[in-house]
Amino acid sequence: MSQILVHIFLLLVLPPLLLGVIGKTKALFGGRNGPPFLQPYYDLIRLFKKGSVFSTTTTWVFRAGPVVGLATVLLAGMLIPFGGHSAPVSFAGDMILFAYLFALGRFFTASAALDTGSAFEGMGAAREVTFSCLAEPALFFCFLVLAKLSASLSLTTMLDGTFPLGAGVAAPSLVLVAASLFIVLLVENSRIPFDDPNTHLELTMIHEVMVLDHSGPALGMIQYGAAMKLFVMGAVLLRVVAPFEAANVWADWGLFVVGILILAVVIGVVESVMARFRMVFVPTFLVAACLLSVFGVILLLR
Amino acid sequence: MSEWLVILGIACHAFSGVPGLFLRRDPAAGQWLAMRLAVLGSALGITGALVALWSPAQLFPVMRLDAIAVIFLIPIFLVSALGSIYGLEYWAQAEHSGNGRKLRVFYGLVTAGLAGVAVAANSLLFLFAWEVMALSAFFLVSTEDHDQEVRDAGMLYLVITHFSTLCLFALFAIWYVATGSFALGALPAGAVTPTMATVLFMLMVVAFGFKAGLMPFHIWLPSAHAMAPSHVSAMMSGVLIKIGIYGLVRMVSWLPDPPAWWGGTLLVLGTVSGVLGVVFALGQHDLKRLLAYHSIENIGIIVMGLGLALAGRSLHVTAWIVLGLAGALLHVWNHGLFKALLFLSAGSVIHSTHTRVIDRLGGLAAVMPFTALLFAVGAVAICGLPPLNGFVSELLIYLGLFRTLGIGAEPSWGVAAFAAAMLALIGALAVACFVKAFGAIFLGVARSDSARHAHESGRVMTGSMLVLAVCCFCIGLFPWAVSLVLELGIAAWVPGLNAELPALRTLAPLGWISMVAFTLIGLMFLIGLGLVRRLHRSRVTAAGTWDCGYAAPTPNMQYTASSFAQMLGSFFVWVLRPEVLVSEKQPVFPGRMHFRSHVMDVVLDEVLRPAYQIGVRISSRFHFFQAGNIHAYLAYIVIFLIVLLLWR
Amino acid sequence: MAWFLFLVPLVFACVAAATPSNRWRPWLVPMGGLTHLLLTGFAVTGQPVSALKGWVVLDPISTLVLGFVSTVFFLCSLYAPAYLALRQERSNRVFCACLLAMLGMMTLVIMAHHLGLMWVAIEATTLATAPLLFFNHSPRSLEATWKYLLIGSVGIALALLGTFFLAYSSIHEGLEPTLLLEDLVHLAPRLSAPWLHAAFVLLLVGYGTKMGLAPMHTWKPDAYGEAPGLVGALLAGGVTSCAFLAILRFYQICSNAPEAAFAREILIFIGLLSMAVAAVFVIRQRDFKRMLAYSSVEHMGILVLGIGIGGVATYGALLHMITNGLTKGVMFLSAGNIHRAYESKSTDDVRGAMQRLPISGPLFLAGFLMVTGSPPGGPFISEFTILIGTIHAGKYWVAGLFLALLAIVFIGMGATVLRVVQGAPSAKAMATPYRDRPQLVIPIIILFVFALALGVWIPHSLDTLLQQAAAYLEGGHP
Amino acid sequence: MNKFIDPILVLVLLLNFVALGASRMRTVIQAVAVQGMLLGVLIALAHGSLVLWVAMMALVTILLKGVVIPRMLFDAIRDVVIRREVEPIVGFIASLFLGAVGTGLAVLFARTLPIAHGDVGSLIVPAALSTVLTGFLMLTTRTKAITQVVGYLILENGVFIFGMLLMEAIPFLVELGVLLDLFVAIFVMGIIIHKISREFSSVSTQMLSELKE
Repeated sequence: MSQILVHIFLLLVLPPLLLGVIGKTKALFGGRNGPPFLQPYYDLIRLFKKGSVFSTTTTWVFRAGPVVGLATVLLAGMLIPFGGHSAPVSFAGDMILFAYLFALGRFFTASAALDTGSAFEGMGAAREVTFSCLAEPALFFCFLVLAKLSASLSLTTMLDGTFPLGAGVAAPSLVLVAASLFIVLLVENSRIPFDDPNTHLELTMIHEVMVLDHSGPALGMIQYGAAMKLFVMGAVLLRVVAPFEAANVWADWGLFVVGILILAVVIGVVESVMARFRMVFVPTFLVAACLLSVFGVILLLR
Repeated sequence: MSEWLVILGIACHAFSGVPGLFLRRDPAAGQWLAMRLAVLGSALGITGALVALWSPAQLFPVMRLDAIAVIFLIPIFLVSALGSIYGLEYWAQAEHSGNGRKLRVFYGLVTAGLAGVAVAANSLLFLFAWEVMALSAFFLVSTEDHDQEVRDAGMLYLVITHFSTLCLFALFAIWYVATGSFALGALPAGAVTPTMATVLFMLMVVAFGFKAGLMPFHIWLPSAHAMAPSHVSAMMSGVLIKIGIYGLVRMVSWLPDPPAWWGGTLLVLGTVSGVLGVVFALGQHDLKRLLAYHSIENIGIIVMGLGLALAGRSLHVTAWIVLGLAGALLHVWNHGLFKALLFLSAGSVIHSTHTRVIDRLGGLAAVMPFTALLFAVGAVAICGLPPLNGFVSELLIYLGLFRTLGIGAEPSWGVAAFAAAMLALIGALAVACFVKAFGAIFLGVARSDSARHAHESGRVMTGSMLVLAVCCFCIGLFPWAVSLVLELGIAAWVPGLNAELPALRTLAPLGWISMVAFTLIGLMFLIGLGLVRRLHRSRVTAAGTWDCGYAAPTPNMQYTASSFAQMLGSFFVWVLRPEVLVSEKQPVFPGRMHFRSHVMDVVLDEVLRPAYQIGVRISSRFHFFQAGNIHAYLAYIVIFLIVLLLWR
Repeated sequence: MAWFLFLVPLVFACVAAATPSNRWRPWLVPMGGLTHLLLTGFAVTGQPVSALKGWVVLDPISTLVLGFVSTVFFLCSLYAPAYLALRQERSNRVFCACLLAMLGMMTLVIMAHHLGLMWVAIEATTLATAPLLFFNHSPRSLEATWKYLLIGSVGIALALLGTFFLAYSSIHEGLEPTLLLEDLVHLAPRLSAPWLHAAFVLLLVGYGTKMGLAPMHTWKPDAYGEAPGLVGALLAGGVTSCAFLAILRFYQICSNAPEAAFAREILIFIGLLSMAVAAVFVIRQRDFKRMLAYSSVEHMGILVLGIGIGGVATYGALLHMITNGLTKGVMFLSAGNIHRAYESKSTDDVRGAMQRLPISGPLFLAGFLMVTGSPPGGPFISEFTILIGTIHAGKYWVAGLFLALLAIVFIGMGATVLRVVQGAPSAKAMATPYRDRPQLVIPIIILFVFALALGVWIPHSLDTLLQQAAAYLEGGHP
Repeated sequence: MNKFIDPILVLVLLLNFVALGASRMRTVIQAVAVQGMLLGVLIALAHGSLVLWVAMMALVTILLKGVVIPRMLFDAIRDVVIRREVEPIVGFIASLFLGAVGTGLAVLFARTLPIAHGDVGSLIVPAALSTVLTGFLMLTTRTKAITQVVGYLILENGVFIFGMLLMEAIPFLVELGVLLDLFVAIFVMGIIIHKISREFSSVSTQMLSELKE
């Protein structure tokens, strides 16, 4: 029970910190000392305090967007094992639910974008759903590999770091899967080199342009949800890359937190050393991610 | 008892339209009567079907009312009854005095035919019911036959359905020769050679594939669905094409020991038609054609499940049988529900705006909130998203496909695992497509006057839609409630190994699903509540949409459905092959520009029509044979005579 | 009794020829038809009929065909008075007389067991039908009649030669020369093979011409296209059945001889050929009456195909003769009404028949669906039976070809028929005086009901009769 | 078997060629008339003893084939004001050649058919077949309605010749042959020719090709 509470606590509290860490890393690379680690928390609080502006063209859909977005990510977070601890909710096929929850969130955030009737939001929504069409299969191929390796159909057991087939068989596929997952993670969370959460250059933006018209608490929810999505997917990637476990339960939690923060640093480094690709390359990379995971599957099926 | 109820129900439907023919004085009464009869018939039929589940009776040799039949009967009766209620307002006799009667007569008949097919245990009865269904559907499609487009759609449908009937002729003829009777039942092992069994299987795939709209046999489906009145489209898409699935499920189960590649074939066909169906849907500008292509996609998903189950039968993996078939059968229900819902809401839009062109709509959510909400429900459901019913059936199929990796002690059939990823692709594309449709139709600002002057439909229409929406929620929230019916169906599908069949709930987390669904809804409710209260406390101002500083936005500057799908379409340009017309470069001060793109149906417009033209040209080559010249005629006789004399 | 059967219609014919009133004369036709139907009823139910020392006998097949032809004739004759009332502008003396004479001659063909006598009777039907075709007295109908007569008489001549050959084949073996069916069937195994072979070919081509099998069918579209719908119905339903019966007689002889295999082979070939020719010409057919003619060619092909297959298919073919005849009646008569209403038979002018003719139009459409073998029509059952027979005989390619050709014909006919019945009729068409009248549609409805009923339920008596006929045909002995 | 039969048959065959080769319609008709009379004679000869009904039939045949029908044909030509030439689709030489080929084929085919030992050596079968073929040749290569009728007459003359084989056996059949003539006489000629001439003012059947696909 206590484990579950810890899980929920981390899920609710930790995500903005990741953004803080990423920001700090980029600042360091940029030679600035940058905003404090907790800056994202301040922003969120400020946003929740603010009043809000709603376009006259919008309907309930526009308001439903952030709500559904946040709810789905929260629930998805409950399906992922943090560190060595099994997820609070885990059953056969939960990885499918995991993917489909994000799809549900996408459905409503994109619809909300279209609700404003502005060309920019429409563009963003179009790009969002378009790229996810390529990200989804990649994700599922990764799941296939994990399922085959762990001979199980539930994320908790998939990610518990034990591979009946033996590490020798597992290693090559796992490398491919990790690479693929990393690309998917960057795209899905609109990070450089695929998207930039900080600029507002319409021509290249995906996620940010979608939420252009949201303001105040709604915008806060969206950013909080985005952070949480990054956190959750990061947790998955972490378990694939480094399924380490400490002897002690609480040390295990600490290990997990450290790991996720390191992942944030890595992301920050990637963002600092790479420039954003042109839009036309995004699909190419996603297809590459797909192919990586497909090879992962083929390696196992041969 | 149960059979009598079903027969009564069928009879009610069959005659529902007839009184209207004679009530020329008061046609509205005829419509009411038809509706009443239809509802009564459906009530009787569904009761009978449910009773049959608990007490399977076998009164008549020509009739089989087992679980599989029941599973298909229920949506047939439900959707048709709701459709006829909906028709009261949508196709009010007052507005359609010309074809209203005809429509109702054949509407009743098509329901009766469908139910008849579902219960037929005799090949002749099967064919009769089949053709009654097919022909009445033809008359329904060509309801407004003063319109050339409608006539073409009708003709195409008629030809295709006759093809499938002819395939059934061959199928049942071989069946008769093999078994020596018209009674339909499992073929005894050794009744047919393996080659002949394969022929039978192929005939089934073609005949029922045509009816079900499986790629590449789907060609009739889009135009027919688009041209028919919306409640008829709902009927056709919801249950009529499912009768093809019924035939496939039923007859495949009767073939002794299928080789594994049969299941593989079905899996491939299903995947192809799933992916291509949704891809073509992306390219459509016509709301109903878009929905029609989504039917093709969902049929594909169903067939994937069936293929998995069939492979399970050949490789003796009960888990695949259970998951695959349960997924397929449940998806039959689900698609029946949400596709009917979507077509009815589309009808509601068309009824108030008189256009099917997506790019001429927009902003309807403001004026038709109920329709918008119900369409959204349908859209979420058809994308297979939780917490609605579509998710459940797709999850079952996913689980089955994942298991083909060889989880645990089961044999591995890894190729099938790729289908899982394809299913994911289908899901993502469906989301894209329905965001496009929902957004372009209901959200943003109206793009045309017809959309600007739209109005919400009346209680009758929204009511019948609401019922379907509620059903979608029920299955999504309480999947374990239907698991028993599905298990009975599966048991009826493989009578041989009922003992070994694992229970569905041991393989699929039905309890978890409903728990998660409730949690999700609860979370949304709480967060929504939070947001609302926050907004109440804070200052909320209304303003125009921020257009990055652009001063005078107009509705035409919105992202249209076509532009929304443009990038995705460009990925699939190799199959969509859209024909694009752009007006040539403009001078320095550009005036009006024109751009239109149109997606054809590859199979129909680029394969079959040309083939037909070639056939016509060849046949006209032969016309010199009958050139009116009697000398030639006499010459044929003597030549033929000599040929025959020298024959042997 | 036998005498009455074919003399009574002739008597009626003479009366018709003698009657002065152009208005009342047509009523003689239904009267004649009814009398004949009643007589047939007696003959069929009563004790076995035989006359002219075995030249005229009522065996199972003749019973079947006679009952069928008599029924069809009666139903069509009900249509005649109303139709001729529409055509008061010209005298119908010859028309009525020839209708009745044709009935008498058909009866004779059906009952004749002496092949020479049968030949005479068939020639007589040719003579009797020629004026019917010429009823419209237009250049086009003249051309049609000319072609019908010349091609028909060539066929007749060949048939005579064939009959000679057959007779000689017995003489040549030094057997007692005879043309009596029974004797020939009994002698068949001992007849001289080459002569029998040649005889069968000649007779097939000869009577095939009359029956309208490809490639001897060339007169059919012209004749059916120009003749009144009534005549078309009688030709397609009655006369062709008689010619078919004639072919059956000789097939019956061959089937007991070593030539049987050859005969079957040729019958299957001609059957498929006829279907193919029909398929080729029915596509893009703009004249819906010619379309019906080609459909008739197709179904004649199906008949001989069924016979060639044998076994169950024989039963199916005999049944198909009936179901197809009835359905053709529906189609020709309703087509006649449509022709009257639009004063054109080209799909360029004819549209929206379902609106213009609320009864004939739907009947035409229904007839089309039935004749193309859609369940639950009569032709469906018969075609399905033939298909079963084909597969039972292991002739899978024939079965496949059969279905494929059915499909093509369906497309062709469907395009034409739908263009006729659907859409909105032109103002000109609405203006024409013709309207559906009870006398003009009730016979069609009756025919339709019969054809449909046969699809749903075959009466036991008919079934046994068909069984006997098939057995008689296959075995050669009643 | 009478020794005069074969010579007569040879004459008949020659007349076929006359009919094929003649360019003037009168000649063609006369040829057919003579052929018809010869057939009448044949009847008389074919039957061993000259009993009454044989004489009757011979007479009837000669009258019909030799007199009545040719007469009607001549009338037709006279009534209908048309050119008197045969208008062949295939030239005369060619049709003669085809006729020769046809006769050859007929003889060959007749070889394959066994002849009852009573009639061995008789020309009846080849003559009959070749005459039939000649008739067909006329039917398919001559444009005018009347020439086609002539062709048809020749064709059934061929059939008639074969009837000789059955004279004793089944005389009834030969009577049928005569009936066939009546049929032609009454219909093809009497009515049709006149109707055609009235409707089309020329008896060329090439006019009669309106009805086609």
